[in-house]
Amino acid sequence: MKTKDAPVTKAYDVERIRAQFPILRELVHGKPLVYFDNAATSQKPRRVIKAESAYYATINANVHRGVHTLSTKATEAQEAAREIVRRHINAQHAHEVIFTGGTTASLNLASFSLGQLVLKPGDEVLISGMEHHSNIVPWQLACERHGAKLKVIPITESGEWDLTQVPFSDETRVLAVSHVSNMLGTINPVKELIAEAKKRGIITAVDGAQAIAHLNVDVQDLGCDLYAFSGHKAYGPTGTGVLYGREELLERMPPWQGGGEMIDTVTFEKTTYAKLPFKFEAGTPNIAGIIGLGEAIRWMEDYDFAFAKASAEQGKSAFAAHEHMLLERATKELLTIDGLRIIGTAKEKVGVISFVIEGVHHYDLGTLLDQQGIAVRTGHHCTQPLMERFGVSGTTRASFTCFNTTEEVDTMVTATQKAVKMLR
Amino acid sequence: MKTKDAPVTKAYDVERIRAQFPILRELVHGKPLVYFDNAATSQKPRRVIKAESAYYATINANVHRGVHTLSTKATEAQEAAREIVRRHINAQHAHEVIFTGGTTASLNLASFSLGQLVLKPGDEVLISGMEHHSNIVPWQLACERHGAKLKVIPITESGEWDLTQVPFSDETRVLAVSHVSNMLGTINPVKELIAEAKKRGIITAVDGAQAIAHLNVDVQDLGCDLYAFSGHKAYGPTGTGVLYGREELLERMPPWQGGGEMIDTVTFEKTTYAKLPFKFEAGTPNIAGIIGLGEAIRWMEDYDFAFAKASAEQGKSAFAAHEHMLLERATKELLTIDGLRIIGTAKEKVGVISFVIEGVHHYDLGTLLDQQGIAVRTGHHCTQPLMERFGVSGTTRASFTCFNTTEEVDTMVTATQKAVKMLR
Amino acid sequence: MSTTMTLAQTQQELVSEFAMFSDWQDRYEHLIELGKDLPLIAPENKTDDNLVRGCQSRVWLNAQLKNDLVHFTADSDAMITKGIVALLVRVFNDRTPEEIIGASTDFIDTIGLRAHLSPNRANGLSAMIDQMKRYAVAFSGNASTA
Amino acid sequence: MSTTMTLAQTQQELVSEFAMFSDWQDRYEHLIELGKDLPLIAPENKTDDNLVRGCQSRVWLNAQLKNDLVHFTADSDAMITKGIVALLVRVFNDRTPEEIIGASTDFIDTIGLRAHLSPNRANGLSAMIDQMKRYAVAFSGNASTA
Ligand SMILES: Cc1ncc(COP(=O)(O)O)c(C=O)c1O
Ligand SMILES: Cc1ncc(COP(=O)(O)O)c(C=O)c1O
Repeated sequence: MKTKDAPVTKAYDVERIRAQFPILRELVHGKPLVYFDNAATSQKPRRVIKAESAYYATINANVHRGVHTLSTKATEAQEAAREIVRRHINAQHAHEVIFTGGTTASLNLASFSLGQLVLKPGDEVLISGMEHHSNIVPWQLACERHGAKLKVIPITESGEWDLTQVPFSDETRVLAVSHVSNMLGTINPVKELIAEAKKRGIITAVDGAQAIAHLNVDVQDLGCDLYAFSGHKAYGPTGTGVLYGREELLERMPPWQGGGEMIDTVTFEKTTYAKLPFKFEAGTPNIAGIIGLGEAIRWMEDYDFAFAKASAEQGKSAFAAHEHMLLERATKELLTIDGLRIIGTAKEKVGVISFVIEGVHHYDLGTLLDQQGIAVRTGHHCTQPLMERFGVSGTTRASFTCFNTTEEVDTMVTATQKAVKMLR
Repeated sequence: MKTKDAPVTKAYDVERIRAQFPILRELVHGKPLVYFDNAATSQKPRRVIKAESAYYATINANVHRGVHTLSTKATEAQEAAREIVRRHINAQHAHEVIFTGGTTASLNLASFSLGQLVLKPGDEVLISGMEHHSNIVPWQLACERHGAKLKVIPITESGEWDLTQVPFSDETRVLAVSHVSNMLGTINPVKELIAEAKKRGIITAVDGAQAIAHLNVDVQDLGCDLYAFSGHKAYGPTGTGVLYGREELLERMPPWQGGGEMIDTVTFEKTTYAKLPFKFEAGTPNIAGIIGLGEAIRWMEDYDFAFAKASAEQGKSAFAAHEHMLLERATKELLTIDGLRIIGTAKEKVGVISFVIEGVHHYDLGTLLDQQGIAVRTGHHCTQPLMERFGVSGTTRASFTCFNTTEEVDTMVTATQKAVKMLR
Repeated sequence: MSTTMTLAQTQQELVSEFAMFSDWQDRYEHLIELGKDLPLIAPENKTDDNLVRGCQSRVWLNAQLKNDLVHFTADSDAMITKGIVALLVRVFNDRTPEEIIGASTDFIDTIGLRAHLSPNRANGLSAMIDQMKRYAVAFSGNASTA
Repeated sequence: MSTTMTLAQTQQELVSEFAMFSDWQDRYEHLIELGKDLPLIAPENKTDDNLVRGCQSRVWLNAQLKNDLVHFTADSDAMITKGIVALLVRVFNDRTPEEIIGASTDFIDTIGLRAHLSPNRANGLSAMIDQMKRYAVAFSGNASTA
């Protein structure tokens, strides 16, 4: 596959990237796979797949409690991954990195524990109108348990927070918002909103599920108290996730799950908890997955930064620049289709494009694109309130990653035109 | 490695089993690995490792919401694993099988949700004195939240439930006990106790973490309402687990985690939940892990039942018989060591042997066994109350699996003798 | 005309119809065409109660017992889904409850629409089949042939 | 005698001592021997406060400032752990807080006891080193040389 016309990718060798993803050799309905569902889950480079199998084939053992060599090696490998994550998101301490099963688990931990710590009847939790269900429902449940109320930042027509209408109040205890919207692609001004919240003494949690593979996330720079993301959306294994938390806050937060690993002493009368991060990591962790996640981040750093250095814009993520180029091309070309409307036209976006076409149902479009080898996501994208905001029942969403090409974008546009013709 | 003297294993080709575990080629301190820490986590046969990498290399996609081919294939593979689990534990419906991150997560789900459903001030939860912390702490936390009390079945000197002293009362709402003890090896008479509990209208939950790889678990025969286990202790991947629940009870239980996948409709005012099993599966599951778990169970069934058929005792698990033979040999030989005391001398045991040696600290012994290539577990085994019951600060535990040999048992005994000599 | 055929014959007829198409485009165009023949559900029956759960597109399905035969009407907001419903209705319509309950649905696989049968919640095909069979079960007590 | 050596010299001495042993058995026997030279903690100081957290075996560690030097006493219920504590005490004992704070502990790796340094919570070696350095930090304000 050759990218005929890609000025920005001059120093960016997309073929070299593609070669590392075994799944890209697959055919779908006899056609080469065009994978544009990266926001749902990312594909895995060979290095990540190998890191997991190598773990099982050579050092597999349960961590932290064993005296024997395998247990020591498994523990060291897992803790090395924690340090990789710490460095990647620039946390101050490795023990501020808590491993979970995914963003959803991270946000459930956060909402459960913060609920116990700070929520009282009449208090408020502030989220935004573009949140994923995983950053809505856990807070709803916490509010129900503690008699608190959910408040919502309204969304503008372009798919951005309406910063003139942020319902901060004296009762606001927690602000929980997404860094990047999975449905709109909007990159939100979290740093600014966090600064405002901090002035008011509000605890801040960020859902970084859609940011981690596309932006340089620096938790200290953002100033957030908590930051959640999933490994599987950042080239890592399924069943892995992270909740970063500021040490001082984590120390005060009560544990969520009880069990092995998270305790110091247990009697039937009273249990005391282990120190960070173990207090929040009950049970045997997803050891292989965590090691795979560490490798995924190293892979990203190796390739992303390598290209960044070779590119003109020193320091900027090469992946992000490439994805942005694909987004611009897709936006321009899709808009030539009659009756097509893009939902999410924010100024700052990652490579995510959601659209509806007059008279064409997203399920039909998704099905016919699949017949042409193209994987897009259709439906409500786990953001039903946002669907309602824009008066649609669902959209078709294409989300780009480092290995996608301009040719693939063109293929999708042509395939969409063909589908529309069949469906009208 | 040859087993010189193993009458029971006549039809049991241990070498054929060993050949399937890549890790058994590893050397530890220059000696062949003797892995006797199977109760902490099991090693993985090649088929399981390959199932995970093949998933990533060919069909990786997010499940359940995608129209495209990869998503359909990933969903089918995951749901096929659910059906494999259902059949293996003889649940009535596949939707009674809920995937979690492990036994600990399963028990936290159970205790949180049951707490909300049935626990009121003054109520009681009944556990046993040999529970793992993962089957103590979650119930303690639930009791705290709802003003209920934890009651404990005492343990006899041989490491069995004292059935004459089960503190059932009119306030007992939940019975939560382990099928097999991780520290003692005791196989508990769960079926009998469940029958008694059911007569009293008590909800029953079983911690099957140590049973699933060793017994033929039949949830309908046991009559339990809930049954929890981990994939990683049954030849499957880390980060996987199951909570089986009877349909009628699961329908009544409120959800635990909120997020994507577990909802039907979400508005900021009100959320309605999806049907089973999705109500309890918030967020992207550990798709690769679940597929690996399905393969692990199929592997177990293929080999275990194949051998069982070839063996004299038709229908009995061949793995269990082999492990029992190793247990008997280890018990006999270890007892020749001066001052050695076995903790856990129940009549019915899986292949787990815990012991203390007068004047020898378990940490020292574990370290010196490791120097000789032998992996055992030492310490409190996440059962601190049980340690107290037996007046010890920790034990050394060897736990056997299908691929261990009598020769390895002999090696451990000799190595223990050598260590004791050095330490006295 | 097709009502004079047995359920199995109708399935066979559909298999033959689809066998004529060698590429996906013709197959899906035909499916969309079929959707236009679907006996539409009366607007007043397009209620939430008649919505089939588990579809990414919305599907309404209604059934009535007429002369001991189950008569289906339906609709969908997506054209492909509508075509699939039409397929099913063509096979199941005006059959006895027993015929419907006992029917295999392997022909969907043969036709090349298996993906729509997957346990994937984006697709509602299995939910639809379940719903049709549930109607048949509900009627089987009432039908005089039962 | 060893107190006249610098901290680095003591480490070097230990490295040489252990280099003589080619097999694990001799190495561990020597470690156990070393444990017998450990300046034992006074029974009244064997308190929970002086327990080093994070060890599978129990380790008590106490420190006092004498003539601007940090004097350690300790004990453990496990012989190998006691040997390891003895190693550390031999290196760190009767040094200034600054020497202790600045000391590298690479020699443990060289000696072949790296496994005991792992982040594995069964092993308490890193916890012990942390504790010794914490004592030194606490004293560094008080020492007249500071
Ligand atoms: C913005 C956002 N938040 C949360 C989630 C939930 O992530 P996971 O399903 O990995 O728990 C997603 C994934 O779809 C997401 O896009
Ligand atoms: C009896 C028992 N219950 C629960 C657990 C916890 O399992 P996991 O750590 O996989 O969650 C274990 C594992 O050690 C166990 O042995």
